[in-house]
Amino acid sequence: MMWLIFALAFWAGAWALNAALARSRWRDTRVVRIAVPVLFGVTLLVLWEGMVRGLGVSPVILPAPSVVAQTFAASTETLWEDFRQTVLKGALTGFAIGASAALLTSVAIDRSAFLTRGLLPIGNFVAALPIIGIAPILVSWFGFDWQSKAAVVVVMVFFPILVNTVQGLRETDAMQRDLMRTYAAGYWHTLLKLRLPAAMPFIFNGLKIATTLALIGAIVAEYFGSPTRGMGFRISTGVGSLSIDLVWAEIAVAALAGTAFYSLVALAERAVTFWHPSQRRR
Amino acid sequence: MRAALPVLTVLAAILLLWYLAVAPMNIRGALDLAERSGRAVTPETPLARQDVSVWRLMAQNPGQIAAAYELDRPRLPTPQQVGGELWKTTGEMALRGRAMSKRSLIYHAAVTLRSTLWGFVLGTALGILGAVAIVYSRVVDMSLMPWAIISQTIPIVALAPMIIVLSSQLGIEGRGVPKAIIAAYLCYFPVLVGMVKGLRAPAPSQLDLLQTYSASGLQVFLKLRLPSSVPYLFTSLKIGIAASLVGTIVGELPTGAISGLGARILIGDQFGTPLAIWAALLAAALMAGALVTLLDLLQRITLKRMGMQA
Amino acid sequence: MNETIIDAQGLDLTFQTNDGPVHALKDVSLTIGKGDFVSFIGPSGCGKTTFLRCIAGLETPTGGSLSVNGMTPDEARRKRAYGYVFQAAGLYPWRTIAKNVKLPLEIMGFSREEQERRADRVLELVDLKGFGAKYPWQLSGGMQQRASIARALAFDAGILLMDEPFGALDEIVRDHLNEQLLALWARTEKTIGFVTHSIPEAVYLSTRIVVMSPRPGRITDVIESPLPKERPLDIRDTPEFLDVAHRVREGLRAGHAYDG
Amino acid sequence: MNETIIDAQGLDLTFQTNDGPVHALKDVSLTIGKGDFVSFIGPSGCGKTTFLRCIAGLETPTGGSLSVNGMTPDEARRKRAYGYVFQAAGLYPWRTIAKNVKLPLEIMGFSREEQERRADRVLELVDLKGFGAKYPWQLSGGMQQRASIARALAFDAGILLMDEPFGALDEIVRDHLNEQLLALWARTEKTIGFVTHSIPEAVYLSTRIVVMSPRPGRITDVIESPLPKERPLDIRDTPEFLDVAHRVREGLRAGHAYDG
Amino acid sequence: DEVTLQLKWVTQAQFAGYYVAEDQGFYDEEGLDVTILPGGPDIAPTQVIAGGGADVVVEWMPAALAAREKGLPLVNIAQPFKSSGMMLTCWKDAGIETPDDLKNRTLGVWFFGNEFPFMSWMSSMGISTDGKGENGVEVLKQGFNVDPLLQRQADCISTMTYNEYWQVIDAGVNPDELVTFKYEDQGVATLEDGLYVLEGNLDDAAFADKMARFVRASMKGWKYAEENPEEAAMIVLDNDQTGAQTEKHQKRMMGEVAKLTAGSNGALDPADYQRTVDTLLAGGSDPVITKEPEGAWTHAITDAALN
Ligand SMILES: Nc1ncnc2c1ncn2[C@@H]1O[C@H](COP(=O)(O)OP(=O)(O)OP(=O)(O)O)[C@@H](O)[C@H]1O
Ligand SMILES: Nc1ncnc2c1ncn2[C@@H]1O[C@H](COP(=O)(O)OP(=O)(O)OP(=O)(O)O)[C@@H](O)[C@H]1O
Ligand SMILES: Cc1ncc(C[n+]2csc(CCO)c2C)c(N)n1
Ligand SMILES: [Mg+2]
Ligand SMILES: [Mg+2]
Repeated sequence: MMWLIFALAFWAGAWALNAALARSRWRDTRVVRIAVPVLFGVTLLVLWEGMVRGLGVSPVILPAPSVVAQTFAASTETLWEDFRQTVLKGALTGFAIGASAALLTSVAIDRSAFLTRGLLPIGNFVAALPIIGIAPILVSWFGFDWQSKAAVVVVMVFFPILVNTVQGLRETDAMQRDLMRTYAAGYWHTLLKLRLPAAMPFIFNGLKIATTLALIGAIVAEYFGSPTRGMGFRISTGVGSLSIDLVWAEIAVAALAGTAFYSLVALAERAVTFWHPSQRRR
Repeated sequence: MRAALPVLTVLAAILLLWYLAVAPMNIRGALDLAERSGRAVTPETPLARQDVSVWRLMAQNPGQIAAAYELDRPRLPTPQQVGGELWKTTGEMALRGRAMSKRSLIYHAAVTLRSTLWGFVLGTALGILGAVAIVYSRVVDMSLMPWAIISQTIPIVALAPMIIVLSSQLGIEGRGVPKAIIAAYLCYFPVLVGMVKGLRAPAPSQLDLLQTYSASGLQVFLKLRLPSSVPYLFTSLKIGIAASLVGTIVGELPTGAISGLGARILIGDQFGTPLAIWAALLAAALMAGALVTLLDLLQRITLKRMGMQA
Repeated sequence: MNETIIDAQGLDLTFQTNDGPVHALKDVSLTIGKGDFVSFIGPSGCGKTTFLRCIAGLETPTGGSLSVNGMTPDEARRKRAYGYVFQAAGLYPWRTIAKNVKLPLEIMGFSREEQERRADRVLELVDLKGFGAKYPWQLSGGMQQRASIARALAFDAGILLMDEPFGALDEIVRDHLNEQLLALWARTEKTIGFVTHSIPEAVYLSTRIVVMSPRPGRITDVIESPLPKERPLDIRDTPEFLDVAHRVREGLRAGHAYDG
Repeated sequence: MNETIIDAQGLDLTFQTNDGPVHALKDVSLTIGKGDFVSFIGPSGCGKTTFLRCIAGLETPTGGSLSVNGMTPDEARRKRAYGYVFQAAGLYPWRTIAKNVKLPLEIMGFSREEQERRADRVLELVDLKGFGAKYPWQLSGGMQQRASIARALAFDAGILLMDEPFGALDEIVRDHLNEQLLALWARTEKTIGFVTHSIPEAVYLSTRIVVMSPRPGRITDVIESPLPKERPLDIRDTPEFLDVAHRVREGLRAGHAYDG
Repeated sequence: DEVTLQLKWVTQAQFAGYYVAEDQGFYDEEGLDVTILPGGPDIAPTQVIAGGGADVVVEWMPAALAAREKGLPLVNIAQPFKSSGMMLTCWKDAGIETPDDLKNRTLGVWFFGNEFPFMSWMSSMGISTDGKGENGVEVLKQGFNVDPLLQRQADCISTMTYNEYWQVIDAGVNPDELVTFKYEDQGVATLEDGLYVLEGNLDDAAFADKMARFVRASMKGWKYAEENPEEAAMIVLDNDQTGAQTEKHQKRMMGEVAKLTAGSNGALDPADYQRTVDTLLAGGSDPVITKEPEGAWTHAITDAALN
């Protein structure tokens, strides 16, 4: 009970502090911008810890964050092995292949207005499909190791990136294209100097969507068969053998990896599209 | 309509490629079968065939290529086979008045649809409420927004089994609820982002205008922020419903759902009946298409009614 | 001079921005009487908009005193003392023209019939009778801007504040709207504050022209117009007109070193 | 008259749109000689932009004949015979000002040093020395527009086509740029086609003013300016200037019934 | 009285006894209202019962004992399955004849708590599962189908005598192309499909009585199913919500399952229990359980049920 009360009190306090920070003079400083969400996250953890302890929740149902942290620290080797298998080999390889394929395809079909008009609606349609369902098929085609996971990721990330890129390549306004015509610029000049740079915000939009898809794809595919390592493997066997703390440790790794991956892409976006109004700080 | 011809052409090309891929994909299976039924194939044993490329196999056994298009358990079924299976489990059953039998994909689609819609409603409600909170409160904006993004990097499949257990712990019966929760988890994010954008869409001068009337906060919301967010809302609803369907199907894969399209995919996998997987996938695709099209239609009608050109 | 409506004394306003403070208004003193038509002219960034927004209670001065109808600007705003017209028409695309005009009336809680009556009246006033059921995008830019003026007139405030209302329109449409605005002003006897970039427009419309200059934003000249209240468009070719225009241009030139 | 640079005879252009054909240009005939500064003025939709685009080879007339430097407009475009300045500056936001100016030079394959040299020169010409490393959004609207003029000047085409280049700027900045443009024209002796909505601007700048009118777009008047080549800003208060301005206004008024 | 039963896997003849008892009204006769929850690939019965989602679960003993060591006090109250149906099915043409030939091969294994018998077997033979080698095997986490064998991604896969084996046969493979190693024959059989409840609940006399009636009715169902396999299979089919099961397959499965339940009256044979525990303890460096469990089973319920 003490725990519960403490957690609730902590929550109230942290929220009040956050509210004060958000109203304060320093609210636009980098420190506060980071501190506020971090404090919020910490509050969630404390609340979770307090609930689990206060209500005496069984650890095979929901372990406390402190327990998860211990397990995390104790099983770094396993976690690293799984991370390499699922994220580095499965997700990243698939992402790289899928993204390059999508970029090349968009540039290729972009030359033909006919193809673009035909492929864009289909691409949009496919991007909205639950593609994840093909995981069992691809596992049976490409085997149990990371190749099949990468294949799932390739298919999943391909269409969002394709659609966004094609859209982006068409996004230059008429005046900018006319300007190139007044210089009698050829296809490649127009592509490299105008259309690709102008498409970058769109391309990155696609890439950002794809990052989260990549991780989900790689993990789900492991449910349909895998070697005896990988995050999906560990999560599913962990649930089966009631090592729920290890499962949460894997989830933490997934969230960290996903966030890091996303941030990396977002950072690259900032560097490449610094000029876009949405990226400019006033 | 201008897009009809190109789309059809591209579709035809895809179908053609699909047909062409069937032979190399299935030739091994066809040869195994032929060998068992005593016909002569080269090389003679499966083990020996293992190291020969499919192209060689096709060249050496031209007579068996046709068989690759008629396997019971193909690695890659022909479009016809998939269509046939889909018809057998939907139209044909409906004609026999057994549309809602458990063997009918219509029944399973309905199960999936129900969870999808519940998840969609739940996720949309959450997304809109969250967006309102974010737009109106700086603290919520600063503390919630980063976590909303991080929440999407967590692979929900991992949470699926736990969601079942936790929801049964909380006294929620029925397997539909966890699925709907997962669906809502995926659906709320695009709605949240779209609505935040939409509610912030009014230009400062538009807000100032209402200030000059000394309008109340509620009036500003109802007369300006809400209407100007409608186009954004629909755009994100279309993404949201697709995400919701993905969530439901993902939820049906490992949460031991026993009915629904995701469960059909899983069961098709467990029993090694690829046709069932493909048919369920096709049904899911059709459903996604129908749902998004429906929302698109709704968007056109609403925007037209509101006087904003679609 | 007539009864004082707006009275600014030693007004100061400094914005705090990421790049340091911006001194948008410095020691601005001005009184505007009832029924005056006062134009504000000056290069970009000289604080015309900021001053108008101060009067409207949308911006709070950091120094000096300002009263509107004898109240603070914020009280005046709450009392709905003025109508404000922005540079872009800013009509809501999801409302018909009539519904746009009724927007302030809805907010201020007028009865339905009263809304109807007033919308009809002001739409007629700006020559838009019969367009009430149209949506904004079905109208030309000039018509949209007139609708936005109708919206500001609908609730019959004594003061009309206009921030470059015709800036986005072409010269010919502009001429026409200027003529109409002048007629409207003559008929209603409103007090008008009007921001513009155009010298002929300022001279043609105003009883007084306030010339401002930037960095920091301040008033450099106030020119009383000797023109009669009746002003056909042709007046712009008369020597009196040209003389005033010349003085305004001189004022502008004196007020700042060019660095656009 | 000098050597003919642009020669249009009986030009016709009809756009096919969803709402049926739009007759944008009808029987337009005009010759422009070397070193002329020709302004096009007329209400919105009268075909000013369309005519300029025809000259630039960006639009293909549906009738009549048009030659530029004795070639078809398309040939002239491929030979990079002209620089074109659009209404919006249209600088690429991902390039610095200097890189923007070098864009046509890169495409035309100039050497790196030559690019450097020319960029420096034209940036100086438009008073933007020292701003080469800035990005467009870090500059004011007037500076951006000057950069876009520099970009059009960089490759030294004999013809400069400008479509309302100063339309988005305020009158004061505009005055200044007009002055600079005039000086530039005097120095370089380019042939200039200039679209504007502003009567004073047209009169101040041009050797010839082409008045157009819409539906269908056609030329209704061509006014030769008696003003000398040397034109201080003050010239706008002289009777000669006002006389030309008056003629232009009359031409405009005659050309169309108001319906904004 | 209400009873919720969590199955280990999807609705199939493996659980015929329970469906028959429900269908034939045996549960009603005992005054029970039984809800049967089908399982699935990621349903861990142990976790479901821990979360309060079921009163009693069907589980394999290795998983149950492992959970017990993890702090979830599961107790076996009845054991309808006498023998194990688990086996390893291999291609003969791959050159596999004896268990020793398994070395340096790729083997498909079920995880999710079903890997324990395999792990024990391998460690009892001194084979490492960390990868191919002189004395090691490559282990794949096998999915839910037999494709890895058919497509030769694995040399052997795990199968149940009553289910996956027949899927291989249905795919057109001749039984004489295959070699099978039954865990029973290898002496490493562990008990499958027992009924487990939470230890704490048994202290409640009402609950114990409810379970006794449940077990009595369930065993009646099992015996009925053994005697009327065709009818039992049809009952299972009626209860299948996936609509994916076929009559032919379920009838055949019922026949095979009957062989495993034969010889059990529901009471756990302590000797079988001991053999299972010994197998699990013998797990070499990484045994499934580390110490002899205590109180992991009881005859109290079956005694009450069968007398
Ligand atoms: N909200 C604000 N925050 C910071 N600085 C501001 C703000 N509003 C205006 N400024 C600055 O104050 C100065 C005066 O701006 P203001 O908009 O009043 O000029 P203006 O005369 O209306 O110019 P324009 O003719 O371009 O409309 C400018 O330097 C401007 O950048
Ligand atoms: N690409 C096009 N397709 C169809 N109609 C066009 C196109 N371009 C211009 N028009 C039409 O041709 C007519 C002339 O247009 P144009 O842009 O040349 O006018 P303008 O004189 O430049 O007007 P503004 O002053 O508004 O720029 C207008 O009615 C316009 O709607
Ligand atoms: C992920 C997963 N893989 C395999 C099994 C194994 N399993 C246990 S009982 C049973 C029935 C036999 O048909 C099977 C296949 C499982 N439960 N979960
Ligand atoms: Mg302003
Ligand atoms: Mg134009």
